[in-house]
Amino acid sequence: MTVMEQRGAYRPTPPPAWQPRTDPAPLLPDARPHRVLGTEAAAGADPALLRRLYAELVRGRRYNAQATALTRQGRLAVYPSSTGQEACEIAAALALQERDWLFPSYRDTLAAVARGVDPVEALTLLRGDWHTGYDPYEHRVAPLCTPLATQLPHAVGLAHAARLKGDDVVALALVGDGGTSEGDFHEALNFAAVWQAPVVFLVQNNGFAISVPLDRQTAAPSLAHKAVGYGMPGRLVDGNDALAVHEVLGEALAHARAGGGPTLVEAVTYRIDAHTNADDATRYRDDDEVEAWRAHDPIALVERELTARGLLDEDAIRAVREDAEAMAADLRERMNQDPALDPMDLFTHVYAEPTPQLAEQCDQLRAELDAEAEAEAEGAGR
Amino acid sequence: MTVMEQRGAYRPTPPPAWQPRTDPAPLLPDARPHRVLGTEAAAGADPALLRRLYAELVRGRRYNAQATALTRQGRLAVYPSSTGQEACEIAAALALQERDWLFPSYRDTLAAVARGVDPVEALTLLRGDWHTGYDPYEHRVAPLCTPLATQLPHAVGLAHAARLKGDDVVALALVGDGGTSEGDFHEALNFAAVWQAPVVFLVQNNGFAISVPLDRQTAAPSLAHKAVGYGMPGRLVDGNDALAVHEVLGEALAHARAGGGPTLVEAVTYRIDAHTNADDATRYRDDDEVEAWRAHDPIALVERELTARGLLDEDAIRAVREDAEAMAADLRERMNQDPALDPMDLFTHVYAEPTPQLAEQCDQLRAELDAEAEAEAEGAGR
Amino acid sequence: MTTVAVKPATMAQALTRALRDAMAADPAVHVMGEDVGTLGGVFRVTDGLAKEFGEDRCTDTPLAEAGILGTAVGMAMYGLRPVVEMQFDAFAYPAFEQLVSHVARMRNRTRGAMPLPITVRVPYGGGIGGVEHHSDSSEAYYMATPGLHVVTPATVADAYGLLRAAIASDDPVVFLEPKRLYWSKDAWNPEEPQTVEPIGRAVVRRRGRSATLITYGPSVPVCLEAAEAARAEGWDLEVVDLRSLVPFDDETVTASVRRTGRAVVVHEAGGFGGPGGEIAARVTERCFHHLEAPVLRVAGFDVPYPPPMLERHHLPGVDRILDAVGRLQWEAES
Amino acid sequence: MTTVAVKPATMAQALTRALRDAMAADPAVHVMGEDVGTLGGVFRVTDGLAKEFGEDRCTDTPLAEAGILGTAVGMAMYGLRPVVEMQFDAFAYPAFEQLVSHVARMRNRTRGAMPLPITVRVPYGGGIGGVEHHSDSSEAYYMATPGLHVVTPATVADAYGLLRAAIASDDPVVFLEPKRLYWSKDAWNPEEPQTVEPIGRAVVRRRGRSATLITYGPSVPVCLEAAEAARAEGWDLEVVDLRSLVPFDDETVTASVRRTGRAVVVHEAGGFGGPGGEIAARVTERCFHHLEAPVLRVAGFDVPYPPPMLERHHLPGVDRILDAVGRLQWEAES
Ligand SMILES: Cc1ncc(C[n+]2csc(CCOP(=O)(O)OP(=O)(O)O)c2C)c(N)n1
Ligand SMILES: Cc1ncc(C[n+]2csc(CCOP(=O)(O)OP(=O)(O)O)c2C)c(N)n1
Ligand SMILES: [Mg+2]
Ligand SMILES: [Mg+2]
Repeated sequence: MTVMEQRGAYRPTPPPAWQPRTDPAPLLPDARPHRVLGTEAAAGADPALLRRLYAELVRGRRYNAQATALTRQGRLAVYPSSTGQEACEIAAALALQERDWLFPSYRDTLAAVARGVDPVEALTLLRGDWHTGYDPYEHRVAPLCTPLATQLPHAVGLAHAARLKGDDVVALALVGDGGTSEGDFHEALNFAAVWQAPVVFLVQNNGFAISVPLDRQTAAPSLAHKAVGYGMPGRLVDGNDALAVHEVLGEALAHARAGGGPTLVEAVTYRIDAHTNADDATRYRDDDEVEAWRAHDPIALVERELTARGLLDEDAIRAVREDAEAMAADLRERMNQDPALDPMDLFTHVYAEPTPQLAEQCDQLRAELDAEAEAEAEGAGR
Repeated sequence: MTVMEQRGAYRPTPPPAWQPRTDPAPLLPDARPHRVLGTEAAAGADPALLRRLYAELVRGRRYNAQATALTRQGRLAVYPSSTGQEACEIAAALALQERDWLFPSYRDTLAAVARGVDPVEALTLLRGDWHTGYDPYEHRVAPLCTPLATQLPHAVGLAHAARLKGDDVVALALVGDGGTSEGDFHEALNFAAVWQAPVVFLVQNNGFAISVPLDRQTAAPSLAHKAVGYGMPGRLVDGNDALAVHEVLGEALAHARAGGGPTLVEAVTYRIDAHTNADDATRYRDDDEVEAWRAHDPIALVERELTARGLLDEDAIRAVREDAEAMAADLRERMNQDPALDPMDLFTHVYAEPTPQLAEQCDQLRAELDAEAEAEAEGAGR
Repeated sequence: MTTVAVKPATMAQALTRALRDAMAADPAVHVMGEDVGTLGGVFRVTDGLAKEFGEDRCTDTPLAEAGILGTAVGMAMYGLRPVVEMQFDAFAYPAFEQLVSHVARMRNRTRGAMPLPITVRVPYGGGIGGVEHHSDSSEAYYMATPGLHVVTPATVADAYGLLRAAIASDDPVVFLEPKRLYWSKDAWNPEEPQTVEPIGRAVVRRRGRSATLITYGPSVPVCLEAAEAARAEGWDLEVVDLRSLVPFDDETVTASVRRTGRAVVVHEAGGFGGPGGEIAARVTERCFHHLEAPVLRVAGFDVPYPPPMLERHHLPGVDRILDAVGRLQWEAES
Repeated sequence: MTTVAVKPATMAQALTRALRDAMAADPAVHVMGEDVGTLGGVFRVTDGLAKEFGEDRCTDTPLAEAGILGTAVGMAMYGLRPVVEMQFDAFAYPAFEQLVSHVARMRNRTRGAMPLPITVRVPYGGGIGGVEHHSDSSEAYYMATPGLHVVTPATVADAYGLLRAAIASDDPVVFLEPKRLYWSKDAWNPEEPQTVEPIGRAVVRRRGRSATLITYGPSVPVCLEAAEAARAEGWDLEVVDLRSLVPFDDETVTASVRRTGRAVVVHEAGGFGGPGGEIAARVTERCFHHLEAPVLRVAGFDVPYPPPMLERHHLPGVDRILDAVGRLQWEAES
């Protein structure tokens, strides 16, 4: 039986005999975001996982701070910080198996790095020396995607292809609350559900699309409720609770892996920094709101849990911070070196073989560069 | 207070205090399509409405048959028949107030005609003498729309504009089951809900998009369930029950008129004819299925009700049929005349004023036509 | 020399055969689109493929062109070679962002790590009495998008050979199928081992000395007809079938125009901003001192594609081509 | 004669002023797009409009470009004059189907009954260090779409005058705003009654006798700079700013080239299939016997727009323009 046939057929029946194809009830998300940290359920959490989450969260925040600093030094063209959203970023990376695929949006550098992408290579796009700095196949991380929601159908297609080939691979695709308004979001979720593709969609609802708040983006009870319309389960989770996100994603990934099809997960979180370093958030939101969210800080939530359970002392905290500082120092140092640039790269990868037209243009640029170099050499010789 | 402000603000709150913005329960459709005909509820129906529906349904079916016949005579380029779906088409037209707007898809010639568009002018697109044969403002019927789902945002924009101007106008937009998969469907419904625009979406779920059955189109419990994800109510109705469709649309339109915002209505129906005259439906469906639906015929359902209530006798039936035949005869006769064609129309309406480039091309074609005419005259004179 | 039984076949049949052969040769080839499975496509080009290769290899997708191309991108990322059918030219527009921002750029974006061997089949052009949105010539959009190859056959043999090449290409190819040539027939032997035509080579369809008609796709037969008619006027026209708009075969085109000294570019797409501008400009750049007259263009008018009953006035026909040839300043000759 | 205090203003400020004046003059004018309200747009072009005219007149839409343009179509059907902002060039692609299949065609489709006076503002082009998808020059797509006007200012005064004209036009206008000129300044008096520039007229920005540089938008200042530099080589270059790509001002362009006998078309968009092909072809058609050399093109390379650190190698600069001028076969002169 082919993958497509497994879905079975449903034929339209005249209304007197009409039956809904699936019961919508199990697809509906809980009324409140799922939380673990700060609840009794946290007691069951694996200490190693908690510690790992903590260390990665701290590294992640440090990474955001360092990258933002690099924009001020002119070392990055722009940086969209995920400070406040680290729990989503880290849990997304950690919930995946090595053979799985991650499809990040432009805000998800942290998730890529936590999955193993070199911290400098992850910044190539934003530094501006190339569009993608890493080989997507090395860590199975698709290029950071700028056109909103367009990466979602890619994740569906890849997951579907893996399933057709019989590989045990799940794709996890990240998107923002604003991105859910795009047609590509709709089409991707629908294809995923119809194909029962092994893919999980994580919406980081951080309350804003640049300046536009959620109430100008959707009137839905929650973004997770969109799942019902595709016939897939929707889950709602506290996006600042790393343990809860990790748990919900883990369940969704396992469900997909077992052939259960896609899940839509909405993580309720908040962007503490401005949209990017170039944005002025005071134009559209109050400090009060930011402060309220700071009080629900993803790192503090884990730290509190670890401390309460006696799993974290001053020394351990210091070690984690030192590790993060070392990462930041390395990042700073390597980012302070000018990247190697070859203008001829403009032509190298447009096609497998340059067209005759590109070959001509290639010669033109090479001649220009030679002339420039000659002129410089002459100038220096004078 | 502006229309936009009426929506009120919803600010993101950290999860411990997080509240869903709306209760999803009232948005969910009933588990079974709403029916009136053949149930006790039908007894309350207005006899005049029932008779009107009946007469229009019979005319509609006759219209479909006549138009299909015209394709065989080479008088129409193509015709997508709505036979089997007449209840949706007619109820849609009758549920609207005169000041309202209808946004039909390419299959909805009947709805346009039932709303008052001249039966011949409604066929201009399919005859091929122009793209639209009627003035959309005359009966407030947008052009029959071919690119699927693209008419839905138009309906939203128009309804929104009317509301901004303070006009009591509702827009009703028609789309097929296949069309719900397009990104434009998603974006239109989302805009409508966020703006609380006075618009109603009617999905005629006829089981197929050309050859593709519903189970390859969606995995949703029903298409009406998609409403929840936009925060608007979803309604499910028996699309062959003209009274039920009329009632559900009437309620949705009234809701929109009262400022309650949009509704998504799914009408469960069936396309008895092939996709168009050019299609071969035996390639993808069995006769059994078609027969099952014929047994749930929209005209028969009304006729049975009328007859049972003693509202319809042989004479009345004959009168209705004669009226339909007269309409068909008139249509046949007028469609058998060659439409007046002016090749220069190619240039007349591209812009308010032709660009210099178009003016040149206009001269070129005129010269060609003159030369052609001269050559013909010469030929005739010889 | 053995005699081979050569039967006439239609372009649609040759395309079907190319798909079938490609699928048989490489399990990575997947066909997907609206109605391509059970129905075999509205033009029946995918007829029989779902039956022969299963629904997983020839898949009826949900009705959403951006979704079709977007999922094809993901499938290609995982090593498949998707062949996507867009049902009609104008219905490829919803997939425009995926095409321009991803399909055309992924290889370049990833420094060659992630090529996307996707073929996008687009039935295009008019002349079939199609109602609005069913007759667009959208090649100008694709030509202006670096990273894509743009290919269009004009003969039955090329339909086979070029589609095989497109599917075999590691680069994305927009494969434009002239709708009104689907039922054109040619002597073509589907039982012979088939030639895969290299992408990027124009062919001279007719040799001539007076002037060159540069054309492609649906306008090739029209130009050949015009060349025959031109004999009566004493013109011996050369006809070049470009076959590939990207890459462009400057060599063949330039050689022809240098020889004839005059050229007319002919296509159905609108003239302003259409392919002819690029072609005329590059021919002029390369052949300026060989030209006896400016390179002229015969194209569709700069209007939305007309309704069926008026399309004959829009489409470049033999007379319009001959008129243009007549304007190539022959007085210089005498 | 009274002296008017003329202060330097940026192009962005002039655009804001044009929107404000248009909204004040006509209650049918509505501004809509992503972040245009509270934030005033990512380039601050709509700054203050939501405050002054209310959220109903300047609206932050949901994040969906096809939805923005599609709802604008509906609003225009009901008599409004929507001015849509696309946040960046590449983010207009999701709206491509609405633009091509509806915005460009509704008037024609309905025999003039349903015109769509929509202005689509698209910040375009590179040179601002933008990461991928933030620097596309997509004008070739719009030029090849009959039914649209395509306009692009190069000066502060034109930014005002042309945007007012675009909004006042009963036809849809794609209004391309050169991003890297947003902060360019000009002596411009916003307190004076402002001129609305007619759409479709090119202007000669610099008179010259040796050759004509034909250009528009972001390349106008570059060409003026090149013309200055060319004096050292003994060339006196004329610079024509097209301002409107559709309709095209053949008159002004042809008159200039006939006078100078030589021309180079300069733009940032990729060369192959780009605007330059059309321009070179039509100039050649009209000026063939006045031309001393083929019309040459200086354009972006045929590659996806490069990353910030490499864009300077891609953008047509003074040297590349002078190189092209040098190839205009001056030996014929001597
Ligand atoms: C198709 C498209 N339209 C517009 C943009 C410009 N843009 C970049 S980020 C952004 C807001 C995204 O909001 P959201 O999806 O909530 O993600 P967040 O920034 O909050 O992570 C916009 C409009 C884009 N990148 N892609
Ligand atoms: C954007 C777009 N893609 C493809 C098509 C070609 N097409 C015309 S009708 C049709 C099927 C539509 O199915 P559905 O929406 O269920 O409407 P129905 O025909 O059943 O009324 C398709 C694919 C189209 N018209 N527009
Ligand atoms: Mg967000
Ligand atoms: Mg249908």
